[in-house]
Amino acid sequence: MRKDIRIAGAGGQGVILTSVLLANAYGIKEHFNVSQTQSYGPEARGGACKAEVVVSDSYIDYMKVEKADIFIAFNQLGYEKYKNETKNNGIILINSSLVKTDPDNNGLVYELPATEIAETKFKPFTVNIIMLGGLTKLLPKLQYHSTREAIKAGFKDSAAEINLAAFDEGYRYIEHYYFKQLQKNCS
Amino acid sequence: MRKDIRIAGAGGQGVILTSVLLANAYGIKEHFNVSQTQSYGPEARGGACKAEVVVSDSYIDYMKVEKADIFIAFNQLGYEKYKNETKNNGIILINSSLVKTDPDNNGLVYELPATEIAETKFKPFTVNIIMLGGLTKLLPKLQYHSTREAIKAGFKDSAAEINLAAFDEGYRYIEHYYFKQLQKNCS
Amino acid sequence: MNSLLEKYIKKESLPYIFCPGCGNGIVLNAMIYAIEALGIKDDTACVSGIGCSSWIPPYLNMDVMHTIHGRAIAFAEGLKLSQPDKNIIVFTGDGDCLAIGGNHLLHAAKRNINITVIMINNYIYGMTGGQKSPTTPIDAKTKTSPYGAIDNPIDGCGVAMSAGATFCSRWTTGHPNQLKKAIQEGIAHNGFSFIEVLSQCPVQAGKSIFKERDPWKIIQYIRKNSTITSVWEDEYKEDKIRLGNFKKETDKREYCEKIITLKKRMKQE
Amino acid sequence: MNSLLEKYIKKESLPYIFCPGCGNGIVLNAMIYAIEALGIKDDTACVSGIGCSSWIPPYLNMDVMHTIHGRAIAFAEGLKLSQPDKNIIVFTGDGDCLAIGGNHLLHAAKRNINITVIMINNYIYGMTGGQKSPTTPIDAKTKTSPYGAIDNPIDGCGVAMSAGATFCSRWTTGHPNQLKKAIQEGIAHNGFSFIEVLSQCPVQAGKSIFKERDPWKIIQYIRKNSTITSVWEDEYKEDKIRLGNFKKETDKREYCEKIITLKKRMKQE
Amino acid sequence: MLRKEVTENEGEKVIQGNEACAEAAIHAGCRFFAGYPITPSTEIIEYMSEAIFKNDGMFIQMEDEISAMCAIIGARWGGKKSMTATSGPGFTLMQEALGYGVVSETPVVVVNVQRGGPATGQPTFSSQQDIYQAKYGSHGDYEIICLTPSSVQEMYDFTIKAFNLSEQYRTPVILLADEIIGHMRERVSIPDSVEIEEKEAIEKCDEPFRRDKNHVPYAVDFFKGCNILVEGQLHDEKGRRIGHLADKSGQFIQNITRKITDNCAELTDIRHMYIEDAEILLIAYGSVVRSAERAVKTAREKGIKAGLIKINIIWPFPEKEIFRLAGHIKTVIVPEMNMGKYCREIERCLKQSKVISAPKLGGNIHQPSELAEIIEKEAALSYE
Amino acid sequence: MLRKEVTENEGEKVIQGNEACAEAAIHAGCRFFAGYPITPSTEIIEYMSEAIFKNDGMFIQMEDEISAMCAIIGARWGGKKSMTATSGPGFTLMQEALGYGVVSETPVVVVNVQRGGPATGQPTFSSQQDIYQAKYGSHGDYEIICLTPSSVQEMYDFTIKAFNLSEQYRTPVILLADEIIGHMRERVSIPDSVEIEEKEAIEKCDEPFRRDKNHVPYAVDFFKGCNILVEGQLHDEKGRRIGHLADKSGQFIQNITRKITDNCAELTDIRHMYIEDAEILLIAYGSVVRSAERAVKTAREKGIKAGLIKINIIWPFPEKEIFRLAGHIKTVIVPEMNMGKYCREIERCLKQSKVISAPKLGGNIHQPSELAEIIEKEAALSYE
Amino acid sequence: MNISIDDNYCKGCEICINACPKDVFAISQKRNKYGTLIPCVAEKENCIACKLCEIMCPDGCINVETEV
Amino acid sequence: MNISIDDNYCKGCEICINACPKDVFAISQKRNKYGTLIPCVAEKENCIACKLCEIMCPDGCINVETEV
Ligand SMILES: Cc1ncc(C[n+]2csc(CCOP(=O)(O)OP(=O)(O)O)c2C)c(N)n1
Ligand SMILES: Cc1ncc(C[n+]2csc(CCOP(=O)(O)OP(=O)(O)O)c2C)c(N)n1
Ligand code: SF4
Ligand code: SF4
Ligand code: SF4
Ligand code: SF4
Ligand code: SF4
Ligand code: SF4
Ligand SMILES: [Mg+2]
Ligand SMILES: [Mg+2]
Repeated sequence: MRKDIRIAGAGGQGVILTSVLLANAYGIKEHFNVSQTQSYGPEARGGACKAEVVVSDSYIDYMKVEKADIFIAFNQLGYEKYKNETKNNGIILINSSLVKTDPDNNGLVYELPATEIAETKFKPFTVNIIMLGGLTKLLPKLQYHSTREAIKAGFKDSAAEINLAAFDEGYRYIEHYYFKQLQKNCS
Repeated sequence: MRKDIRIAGAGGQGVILTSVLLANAYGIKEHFNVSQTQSYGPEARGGACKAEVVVSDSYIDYMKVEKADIFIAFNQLGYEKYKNETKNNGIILINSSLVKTDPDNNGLVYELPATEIAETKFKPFTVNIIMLGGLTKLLPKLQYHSTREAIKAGFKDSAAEINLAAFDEGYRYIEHYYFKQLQKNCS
Repeated sequence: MNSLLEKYIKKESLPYIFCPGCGNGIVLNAMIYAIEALGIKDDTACVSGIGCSSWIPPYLNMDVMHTIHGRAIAFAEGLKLSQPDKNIIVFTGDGDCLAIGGNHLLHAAKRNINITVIMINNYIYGMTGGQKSPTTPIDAKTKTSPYGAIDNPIDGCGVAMSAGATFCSRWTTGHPNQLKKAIQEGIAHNGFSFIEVLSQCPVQAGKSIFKERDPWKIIQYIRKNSTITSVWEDEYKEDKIRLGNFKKETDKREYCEKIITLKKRMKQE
Repeated sequence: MNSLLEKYIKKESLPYIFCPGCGNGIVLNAMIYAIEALGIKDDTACVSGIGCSSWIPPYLNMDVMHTIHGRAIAFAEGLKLSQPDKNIIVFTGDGDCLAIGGNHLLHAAKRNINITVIMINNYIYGMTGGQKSPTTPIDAKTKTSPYGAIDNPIDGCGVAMSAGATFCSRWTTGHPNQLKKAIQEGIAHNGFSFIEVLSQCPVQAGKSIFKERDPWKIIQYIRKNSTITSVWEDEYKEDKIRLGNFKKETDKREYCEKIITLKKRMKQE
Repeated sequence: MLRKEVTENEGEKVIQGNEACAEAAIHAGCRFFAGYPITPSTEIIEYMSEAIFKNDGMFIQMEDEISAMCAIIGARWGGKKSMTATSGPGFTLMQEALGYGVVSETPVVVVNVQRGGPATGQPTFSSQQDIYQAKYGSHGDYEIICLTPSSVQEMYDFTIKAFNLSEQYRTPVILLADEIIGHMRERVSIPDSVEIEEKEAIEKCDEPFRRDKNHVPYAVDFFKGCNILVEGQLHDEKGRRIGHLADKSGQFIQNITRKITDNCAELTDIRHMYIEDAEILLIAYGSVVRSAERAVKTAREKGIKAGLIKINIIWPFPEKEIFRLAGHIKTVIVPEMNMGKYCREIERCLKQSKVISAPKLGGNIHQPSELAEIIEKEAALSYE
Repeated sequence: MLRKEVTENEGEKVIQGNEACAEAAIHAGCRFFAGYPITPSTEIIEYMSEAIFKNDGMFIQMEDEISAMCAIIGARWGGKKSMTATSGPGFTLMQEALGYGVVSETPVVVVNVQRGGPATGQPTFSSQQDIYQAKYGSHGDYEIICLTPSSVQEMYDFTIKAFNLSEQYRTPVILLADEIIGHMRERVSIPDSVEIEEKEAIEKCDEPFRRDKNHVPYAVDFFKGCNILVEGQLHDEKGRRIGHLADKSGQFIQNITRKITDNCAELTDIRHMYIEDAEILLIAYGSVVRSAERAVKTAREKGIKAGLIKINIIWPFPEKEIFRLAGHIKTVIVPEMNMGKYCREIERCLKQSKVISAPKLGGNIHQPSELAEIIEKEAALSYE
Repeated sequence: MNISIDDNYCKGCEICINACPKDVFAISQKRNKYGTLIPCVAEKENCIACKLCEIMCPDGCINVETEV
Repeated sequence: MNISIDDNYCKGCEICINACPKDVFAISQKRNKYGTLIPCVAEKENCIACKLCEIMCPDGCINVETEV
């Protein structure tokens, strides 16, 4: 099994951190091989931002993502840039507060209004962790607890708390949405 | 015609200056091709010193001297180092105040007690110009006046005067000695 | 958009790469106002090294060299010597100017060559992400001083003046008008001018030095921590940072001028 | 041969490459006397850059690094940090230390790291044959200032002290005993020590600066041109060069010591 | 002599390449680090500024890269294993002192995490543009040992190896990583213990630079009674200059180059894949290996007999081994994140083969599909 | 555009190579010199410190070689032709700014009078050890133009040419001399006038870095209303950074390399001797040419069909022309005053030939007899 | 007289809000294309045309037109 | 007590002659192997054993033995 995951957004949205937590969750907690990479803007700041995580139960050769199995878009710009670099049967998770999807989309689209949730229920900076929650729900072979552990390890006490709550919110939102989807499909 | 000339001595004895004046005399005044080279000691000062002048009426390819046609030794050390690097029929001019020659010498040896002459008749620093005087007498296709011109061009007025006198002394010494030699050979 | 900037800034390159609230934009404004006041836009070139602060000139609608880390002053000296009538302004950071570039500052100041150096001191290496700089306060925990910085910070103005700078000022981004004036005077001064600007880097210095991310609060903190004086005393003991126009020495001859005099003398001879 | 030198000098490397009457040998003597007085030969290493003056250490029967031009202080800092208990002495010239190496002097002084820098100032680049150095007097006609030097010379002691050196002296080769004492004190001082020696280069500086080739006369000239003072004033106006032990500041903590304290603190935590 | 050094084994971790390098340095015995921050190597100096104090070492942030390189050489003579890390512009500035390290035969490790050049170039993008600079960047004749990791695990392993080789051959060793490897996070396993080279420094030795039969001089440190003269001029066994003696100088250059070239076999570190029956061969090093691996697998899946040689130590150039493995192969493709540099060596070595340079400029690594395409094209040609 | 510049013709003189270089620089229009003294190039800075003021130019002795290199780039943008001169260690220090000169496409001339290396090496002896450094000394991908004079006359002529090429291609050009040529005095003839390249700087140009079909950008100077942005990051026609755009960045590298490699034919400057029927060929550059000439003549006297190729511009490597002239020749000997460097290129180029490296280490030039011996040995072999 | 804030370049640093001696600017809910919350001109009538806001805005967004 | 000048290393700079407060040294006609004229100890009896000559000789040639 090899899964190619790509996250795109703007610098400052926590794209890279999300990918790192994901890599830790898979790599340390689930004992998979992982390769996490990113592309920065001009030196330290601003502009578009992209991170990739490859997860595999065997050796990972190419460490970057050509066509993604799972694509997460934090903002519209990121979505536009990579929407066509996703596999036909791929999964797309968008921050629906900021992203409008194309009708002729490749993959299965999951919507999570992370900015809205963050700004209403938590703090603006939790957007990425909310997205990570939703993502955890969607991803194969990744336990809820594994990502939580990675978050705990990644933040200091006080920050961990709010982030874990935000994570749960995202996770549950997708859980709910996902079931809704299923129901919709059934009806 | 190509003549390979080598001058050896100690740093500070004016070896390089002698070679430069010689190159100027041949190159500018006599319109020959010349290549003048030197080897320095460690950066700027001290130790053994060697200069070479190649003179030719045609293009000079190799600019250094393998076996010398004319070898000038300012001191014993220089003499020892290069005495065997002279052609069999070569000419050797020594500063006989400081150099003792081998009996089994290759070339024809001319002796000029330059240090003695300098210290008694001129100033210690004129040793090299006295040697240059003798050398001018010995060298082919080099007019007395050409070297004098080169000396005039190379020194400021006051210094030129004493050096020209020293030059003459060296020139005349060899002129005289040379005839003596001829006489000796004849007898 | 600020209407004066329309004239001076390459709009197509905007927005600046600076983080929100970064002080570099304020210094840029002050410099533009100064150039405009002097009316010397076409006779002025800007040179910078590498660092966030060195990204100020590339936005200008002027002749600009964005060079390599620490060497802006050396490039500027060559440019100045080749065009002694033009004004050359250097933008540099505390790292660019005082770490890797310290020797060039020393020698340009010693020569008293007529260039204007504007050093933006944000107490940190901003561009590379928050490492200790030569001006980082003692004990500050930066990315390369996780246990607190142990070395004594350098005072750029002190070094520049002791090396021979004949004009020297220090202001903060909270003093934009004084800064503008100082730049204006520095450019007009015929000799080596050094102008230090204490500036906020809300992202990197904010994290490690000020423990405060709000740019305004940092500006206020820096202001409060400083005092305006008119004279520079070497044996200064107060714990506030001195601001002001410290030095303007007009009797030392400028470097290019000396060469030009020399050449004139040669021609006469 | 000087009997003390038998112990300290690699006889097989003699004679020195220095020209007759060069001051470097006198500085070497003074340093050997100082080391002997302190009894620290085996706990001391010498580091030098490139230049005639940097050829002093290679003759020593001690651990020596003869490095690259201008960087001796940087090598010395690494060596010192790896062996904080040892004494590190740097030999450098006015070109090595103040031209290409100026920034390392600045930063080592700022750090107040315990190394002893002995800068032999002969007012010229001796090794490369007589070009202008940062200390060449104004108007001096050297090989690279044929019309007279135009830039203001740097005062090494001034720069070192303003950068943070906590020990500073200046003597001449005509003051061998004072020099020896200063070196001895400089080594003993726990902090960055800078000792400048005004020295005769009868060959190159003799030609271009002093118009005098007799080493003794140059020594006398330098002596006459100087005055011994006990305090350094920044606004010094006399036209004589100041000699003396200018500074010895003991309340600033030394760099290695600070790190060691830090590490101790870490272990306790 | 190799000594087992127990690491504080934390088993498996997900870390950045730069972190892996720094951690390995500590495990390899590095106790002095001097550096100056520069993208994309900065995480190494940041890690070291914390870790080395915890391991009773010394850290200093210098005023520039020149002084950082000088400081690590100084510290090594003080007896501490030393390292610095930098990228493009900083690596360029280190070259003079690096040359001094070579001539003075100082064992130190220099890490260059390559970014796009020249000049400021592309600070946050990757490249393999500095491979020749690593070999020829300083003036004069010399040889260098240079390792090119292609994973975070190798960032760890090769750093250990770099230290060992530098001690073994008493020469600076270059770890030539690139932005991708430096910034990538992967799962790595830190071994319980690592083998580290530690030569006991000789005491009271009169000729500290005497050589063994491999042209390698003694292990010596300051303050052990040897009266060492560390010299940047060409020198004899005692460190005394011999620059004015042509024969001895020539001999010296021979010694410092031959200690590496004569031991080239031992310094050859090559892995290969599907090489037995390969008809089309890729030769790669550093991060690009990863694209090449995938491309070769893809080609195999399509029935093309593709193979791969992965070079772990690019300098000294493993001429013999490459020739032995690939001398008979008709088509060789050399993908590199530069304008086609290493392929010049390959071309010289594999005179009989068609050597195809597959350069990739602009800062991104080759996509496997790009390489697969080249392989397929060549395969099609050979079937024509 | 070439313009005739009248020299103050002093006809024939006996001068040093370094002096000839400096004098030629003045004649070529050099009006700014920044430098730092170093053996064996010091006579150039010394000459310039006097001569350039007489010619209404500017001279500055900088605090080091780094700043000297920066200053000449700065001055060139001020519109003055500029030069610096150095040797080994100084050349190494100039590499970062030299890379900046390449990326910013600044026409300047850098003279390296080679001495023995590495490190302090052999300061007063000669070498050709820096030929690869001249090409690869700075980080990143680039190409350079590099000339190797072999006489004092060529020191003069090639300096003129170096300035012209730098203006023509808008790139730093390296004059790679060596201690022998730099310090040697020969009779040279200074022509009445020299042709010098002078492009009129464009005024009020919006895209100062737009290129012609040869990939060469416009001639532009500061203070002509162009609002130039001189940039060390990869950049577009306006100077704006494009490092984050992979395609454009790749294109930029292509541009700055292809303006040299695509024009390689025009940049080829080769002389040859006895090549028509040669069976054994010497390929040489710089001072060693002089030994090679004599050796070839000696061989011819002995009836051996020896020939010589003399390379005046070593970079870009004149691959095609060497192959055209020598592709068929069985035995090629490459004498160099280094450990055998250029011969690597020759080997790659002349795959069919037996390429023999004839290195000479230690600081002295090959004696013609040494080379003659190698030629004779090879001749004997081929008659077997 | 007119005070304008350029949406295109504003980064929402709020320096203008703090710097203005007359509290002319205020936080708004308006986002620009980057999603940044940009301030608004709340009390234009209080403006004394000191133009501190212009020189203090690090992104050059503010224009205070006085001459009409 | 004994004052010696080492022929091997003396470069004839005459600093000793000038530096000695008691004029113990003098110019001689003796040359060493490099041809340098080296000074001689002319007035040993005047020596006050200040050892200035030792520290001032740049080539370390002079030895003043006082303890016998
Ligand atoms: C030779 C070299 N070394 C290091 C760097 C990396 N670097 C870029 S900017 C910078 C520090 C900038 O600090 P400062 O000058 O204070 O500017 P700021 O970003 O804080 O405005 C460094 C170390 C480089 N580009 N070149
Ligand atoms: C990088 C570099 N640049 C230049 C030189 C040439 N060089 C050798 S010594 C020297 C100057 C030495 O002057 P100083 O330090 O005053 O020593 P002195 O010879 O006068 O004692 C120079 C420029 C060098 N060796 N390395
Ligand atoms: S990192 Fe700091 S200095 Fe750099 S742009 Fe951001 S705020 Fe400004
Ligand atoms: S050149 Fe000057 S400094 Fe150098 S050894 Fe000679 S006298 Fe001494
Ligand atoms: S100061 Fe400028 S950038 Fe900051 S919030 Fe106000 S208008 Fe926006
Ligand atoms: S001009 Fe002055 S008062 Fe008016 S809005 Fe700007 S800062 Fe406020
Ligand atoms: S001082 Fe020393 S070197 Fe000089 S003359 Fe006297 S003994 Fe000789
Ligand atoms: S010890 Fe003093 S008095 Fe005696 S010879 Fe030496 S300098 Fe003269
Ligand atoms: Mg800063
Ligand atoms: Mg000096």
